[in-house]
Parts: sequence; C-alpha cells; structure tokens
Amino acid sequence: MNKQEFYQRLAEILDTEEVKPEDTLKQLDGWDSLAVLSVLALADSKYGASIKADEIRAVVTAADLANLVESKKK
Amino acid sequence: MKCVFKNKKISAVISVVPKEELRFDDEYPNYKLTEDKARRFKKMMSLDRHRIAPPEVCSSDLCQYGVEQLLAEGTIKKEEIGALLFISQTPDYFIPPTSNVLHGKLGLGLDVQCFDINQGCAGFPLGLMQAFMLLDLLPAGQKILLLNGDTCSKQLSNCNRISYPLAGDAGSVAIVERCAEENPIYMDVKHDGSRHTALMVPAGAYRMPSSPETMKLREKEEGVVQSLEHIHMDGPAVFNFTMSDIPAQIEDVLKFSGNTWESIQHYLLHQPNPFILKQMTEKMKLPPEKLPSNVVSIYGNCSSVSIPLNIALNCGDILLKESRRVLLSGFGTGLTWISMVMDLGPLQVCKIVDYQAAAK
Amino acid sequence: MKSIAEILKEIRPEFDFTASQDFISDGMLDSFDIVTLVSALDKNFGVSIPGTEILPENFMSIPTIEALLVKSGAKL
Amino acid sequence: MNFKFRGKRISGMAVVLPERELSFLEEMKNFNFPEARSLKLKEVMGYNKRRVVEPGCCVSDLAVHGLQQLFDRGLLKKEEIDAILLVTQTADHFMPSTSSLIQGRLGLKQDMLCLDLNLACAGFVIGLMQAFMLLEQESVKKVVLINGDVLSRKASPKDRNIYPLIGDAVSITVVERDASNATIHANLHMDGTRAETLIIPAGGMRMPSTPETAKLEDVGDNNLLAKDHVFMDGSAVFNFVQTEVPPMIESLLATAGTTVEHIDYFLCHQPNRFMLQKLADKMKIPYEKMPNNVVENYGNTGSATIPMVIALNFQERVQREKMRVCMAGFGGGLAWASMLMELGAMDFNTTIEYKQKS
Repeated sequence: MNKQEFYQRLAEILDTEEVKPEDTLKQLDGWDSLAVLSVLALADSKYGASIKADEIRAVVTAADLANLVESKKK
Repeated sequence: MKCVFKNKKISAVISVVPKEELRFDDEYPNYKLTEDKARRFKKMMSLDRHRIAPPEVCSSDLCQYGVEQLLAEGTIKKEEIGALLFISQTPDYFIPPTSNVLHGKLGLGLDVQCFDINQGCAGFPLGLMQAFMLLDLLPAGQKILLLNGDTCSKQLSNCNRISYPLAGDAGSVAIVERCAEENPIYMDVKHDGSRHTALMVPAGAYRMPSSPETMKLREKEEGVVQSLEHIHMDGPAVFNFTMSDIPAQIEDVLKFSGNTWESIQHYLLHQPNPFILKQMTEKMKLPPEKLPSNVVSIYGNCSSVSIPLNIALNCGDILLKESRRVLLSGFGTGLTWISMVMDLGPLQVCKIVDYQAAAK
Repeated sequence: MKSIAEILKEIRPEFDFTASQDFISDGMLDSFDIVTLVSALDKNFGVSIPGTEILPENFMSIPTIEALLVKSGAKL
Repeated sequence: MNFKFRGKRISGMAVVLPERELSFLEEMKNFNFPEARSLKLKEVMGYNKRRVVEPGCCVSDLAVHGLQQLFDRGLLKKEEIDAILLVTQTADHFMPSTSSLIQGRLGLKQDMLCLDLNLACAGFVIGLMQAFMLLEQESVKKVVLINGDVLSRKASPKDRNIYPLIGDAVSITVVERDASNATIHANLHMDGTRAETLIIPAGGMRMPSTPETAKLEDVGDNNLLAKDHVFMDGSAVFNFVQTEVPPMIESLLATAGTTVEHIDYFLCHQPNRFMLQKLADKMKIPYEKMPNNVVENYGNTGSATIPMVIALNFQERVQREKMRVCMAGFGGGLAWASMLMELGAMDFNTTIEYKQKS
C-alpha cells in the first residue's frame, strides 16, 4: 500500500492541505463521524479493507489508521 | 429464512409526504455548522431537501390520507379490504395498536383483521411477506392494505447536524392481492439482534421509560445533539452491516430466484443516504442507473417508506404501463435485512402525494 | 329469601337506599358494587342476570332492579 | 372472518412467572377500601394474588429466562427455531423490535424471522394463527410464539380499578407441523371504533411523554391516573365481552359442526371470575368446563392468560393426552378471536419462575 497516497486521500476527506503520519486524528478539525464513514468507504472501495467499528474507534494517529487499513487489505 | 410466494401481486402503491419542504441551505445555520463543513456534508450526502411532518401529524395520519385517496379514486372499495397492516416504529400509542385506531377512523368492517408490526427500514418487504401469507387465509377477492409509516423526525433533535438533515417523514399504502398468474416471489429474511445497538432508540418504552433524564439533550460530538429518546446510530457498525450483509443477501436471493445480476431491471433498495448507496452500487458492480440513490436528496430517509418512494420516483411511469423484474431490499434496525425478487407492475396507481390535513 | 333492599343494605350498609331515586348518580353504587350486587341477586333469586343486562341504568332504583330480575326469570 | 388450518400442533408450552407476589386484600387497604367490600370482590371476581415484575424488568427478560431454561433442560433446541413471534403491548424499545433483542441475547441463528406484533388479550389466538401461517412456508418448521406484558408498570398505583388486578407474565408456545390432518377452526373480529376503551393516552407519537403527562389527575371514584398510565373503561369492556363473545363462540362451533357437549374445555382469556361465569351462563357451559382460576392466582396477564389456564389446570394431563378445546381471547383493540383445536399430547408443559437479579 502506498502510504503517501493514503495520507493524501485522507487529507481530501478531511478537507485539509496535508495529513502527517504523526497527526492525532481527533485533533484534526475535519475528523468527525462523517469523516470516519468516508474513511471506511475509502478503505472498502480502494483497498478492499473491511474495518470494524471498534477497530476504527481504537485508532489514534493517522499512521495507526494507515497501518490498520494495510493490515486489513485483501 | 427463505420463502417463495405464488399468485400474489402488488396492484397499487401510494406514498404520502408532508407538504412542507425543508431545504438544507436554509437549515444548516441551525446546526451551527461552518459554511465549509456544511458544503462538505452537502456534497458527501447529496443533501438538498426533505419533508418533515408538523408536530401534530403522526405516521398514521399520513397512511390514513393514502387510504382515503385510494378509496376516493376507486382503486379499492371498503368491502374488498380483508386486512390492514400497519408497519411502524412510530405508533400513535403503546396501547391500543395503531392499526385498530385506523380501522375505526376508516370505518372498516368487523371482519377486517388489523396487525401492528414493529419494524423499521426493512418494513416494506416484511409487510409484503405478512400480506402474502395472509392472502392465503382470506376469501377470494379480498385485498390487503399494507401501510408503512414513520415520522422519525420525532425521534431526532433538529439540532443533530448529521441525522436530522437526512431524516424524512412519510407514509405509504400498498394494495396487495391475489392474481391468476403464478408470478413467483422469492424472499430472504435475516436478523441479528446481537448487533442491535447499531441502530436504536434507547429510551421511551419499557427498558428505559421516559423521564426528565431521558429527555435531556447531550452533545455526542460537535453538532450531534441527542437525548436517550432519540435514534442512536453507530455509523461504522451500520456501514459495515450495509456493505457486507446486504450485498451477500442480494447475491443469495438472485441465485435462489434463478436470476443474474443482469436479469434484474431495477434494484430498488431502502434509501439510507446516497453516499452508502453509491458505495454499495460500486461493491456490487452495478450500473448506477439500475440502483437509484436519489430518494434522500428529495424526501429524506423515510424508513420503511423509502422503498415505496423509490418505486414511484424512479419507476412510476414505467410500472403504470408494464411489468419489471425488480429486487427490493430493506435493511436496518434489529438488525434486520430482507431482500426479494419479484415482477412488479403494471400497477393501477404508483405515485407520491402531499399530505393535506383534514379540515377540522 | 332476602329482599332487594336487604341485599343492597348488605353491600353498602352506610347508605339509605330508600331515600334515593338514582343509586348510580347519587354515588351509592360503583362498578364494583354492581358486580357484587349481581352476584348476590343471582344467588338469592336463583337466576343468572345476563351479562348484557349489567348496565348502570338497570341498577338505578329498586323498581329497575325488580324489572331486571323479572326479565331474568325471577319470581318476586 | 372464519379461518381453517390443518396439520399444525402445539408441541410444548411454558409459562414464566415473576417471583414477586402481591395480595389483593393487602393492597386494597392502601386505597382505604373497606375490608368487607374487598372480601366480597375477592369472592365474586376472584381477586386474590397476583404476580408482578420488579421495577425495570422487561418482557424480553422474562422471555429470555424462559427460553434459556427450555434450552438447558433439553426441551427445545436453539438451532431448531425458525421464527420468534412476540405478541406484546409492552415492548422494550420503539426500535429495534424486541423479538430481535431476544434472538440476539440467546444467540439464535440469523436465518430466521423475528416479528413483534402489538396485540392485547386476543393475542394468544391471533398469535397462533400467525404461527400456523408461517408454518405454511417450507423453510419454517418450528415457531416460538411468545405472549406477554409487563403492564403492571403502567398501572397507576392510585387507580383501584386496574392496579390490584393486573399481573405480569410471559408464555412460550412451540408450534409445529403435525402429521395428523385435523382441522383447526378459528374466527376473528375487530372493532377500531372502540379502540379507546383500553388505552395509554401518552407515550406514543400522538402524545409524547412529558412531565405534564406524568401528572396524576382525578378520574372519579378517588382514582388518580396520569396520561402515561393505562386506562380501562371497565363497564364498556364488560359489555363488549358479554355481547360479542357468546355469538363468536356459537358461530365457531356451528362452523365446525359441533356443540358445547363435544368440547372438553373452554379456555378463555381471564379478566375475572365474574365475567367468565356470566359468559358460561349465557352459553350454558358448565363452570367446570370453563376454568376461571388464573386471576385468583396470578392476576389478569393479558395475552398470556390462555397458556396459564392450561398450565394451572391441565399441566400433567395435556402432556399425556389429547383434549378438544375451544379457546377465546377478547380485549383491547377491540379484538375478539376464538379457535377450536386439539391440545396435547404436548412434549412439555412447564411453569418457570423468574427471579430478578438486583
């Protein structure tokens, strides 16, 4: 998985310039339940990754999220 | 649970929506959203407008209006009605059943059976199943009125920036009857109560009776204001359910009914929001024109009425003239998911009307 | 065999039933009392007052109760 | 409307009773009701003891406890259940349906039907009809019909017309196909013009609960009720039952070509002893053929009363042999329904106590 590309897509979802791996998601302005939904959709459609509700709730940083998506990738 | 029904058909479907149309562009200041966020949300969910019932209008009123229209237009006669089914999660009362109240208001005969069934977004296919089963018990010529109605706006705060703009109130009436043609209808029903917290109203009934405490509004996240008597949704859990269980069931029903993805002319699904419907379309590799996703942008998410609205909005003109092979799928609270394949049409009535309060 | 007046007295000893023209609106017999009364009348007069006749207007006064008993087959 | 079914049987039944028992005479003291009058009511109406749930207990709790017992005792297998029909007027939530909750808590299979029906005292007979209908589907072999309410929770403690009479209970009825092709006759009527005879005015969408609807109001006879409480027009219910039930049963017997003498028992809904004796008198049915002892033991428990009549009077016998019975349910809606069928020999008939964990 191209992590750089993932962060770029994440930035688009959050409507921001750039997302860094160390960014804490909850501190980003755009990180709300709609963004979570968009991430789930992104993971499903672009990476074939099905992420459970509990798993995404446990994520702290953007890097955690990228790793989670990668680990669930088909 | 798989079922097959024969010699049954839907002959008319009318949906009733509140007259007043609310536009997201006018509403978003209520949600204290920045213009930026509002724009983003609007784009993501294709938000435009929705219909919300005034406080004094219940789902039963919308349904009653639909039945009165069908009676006035001569689509059905009172004496042909053998049963009245009311499928809802927003009944008038705990006691008596709303179907009985409607039975009285409509002046139906003592032989007409009334049923109140508690079901949400899967309520249209579930109601059809009940109607098909009941038809086998009724004398020839008797028809069933299937009423679906919900006023979910009464179970949401109008300051909930995520759920409220997507919500809609509506009622529908379908006439279900026997037919000479075999017209096999294939259905699959599934439930998973272990995931019920994904979509529920925690308080207001017997588990947690209404109290000043349950009426208190709390902020779940920025702009998401709700009380324990409001609909609580676990977005990610619902997303996963919708993306995994529903496509699997649809594929299963296609096989069970001897159909292919191509042989179905219209996939008329429950309409939770356009975003998730588009995801599902992609997942099932269906052409978007075969799986309409436009109901929420016009009427809001109308619970079990979204399939009747979908039918009229997207296939109304065709179905008045001819028959189409359709797949209907309702999914939501319970969790419950029901999909069915049938040949639908030609219908005598297939339309959406505005509710007019009866003159007092 | 007891009289209707005696039976009434047993059910609500605190009231003077001879002084009332309408036991119901005078608040002397409530719905609980009516069933107790019917049960006592049935036993005393060897009848079964039909369930459909157990209406407040049939228990307004001693004459209406008498009429009801006769209708139910009692020999007064 | 008349109905006919074939090849169906009740294969097992259980009644689930909350442990808490209240005494009519004790309770009437709280209403400052003279003891002499209470004693007369006890004799005439049969009011004596009733079972009620502890605060917070729901229909699903009683149902889950009962079903779990049946699983544990090997009387029912989880994977055999193809449908759960829950007939209740006291659901856990507006959404989801309580039958789904029961399915989830017991870990039943996904491939089944869960259906919540809101029905009052005619709900056992109508629930059976629903079960028979489902069994016409090839994929459905075993239906679990659950009837029950925790309506005591909606009775005003200041309403002596209702409060001392209501009991809580759940019944579990297993319905399946039967090789014998015996005909089951049923009939059913509804009258919604009298829907308000038995009503909880507030709490639904017509009048949402507010602090205002929780306020007690004087409704006469020193009875205080809130809009959130259940209200019953007792006289109207009594007259409805006396007027509609005898012709319904007579018509059912006539349709089936039989007479009172050929029926072993008349198993009616159990509002009170007096009402049932008046019905028996009217139809010239000997009292011993129409048991009326549920109220004196458990109170009026809504749609679970008919299974309770069976458990209380025929628990052993119904497991041993066949009985030809006429069942009749009548009440809120208004709805009245009756059914003629053979009961027994059941695989089990049991009474289960529910002890609420505090």
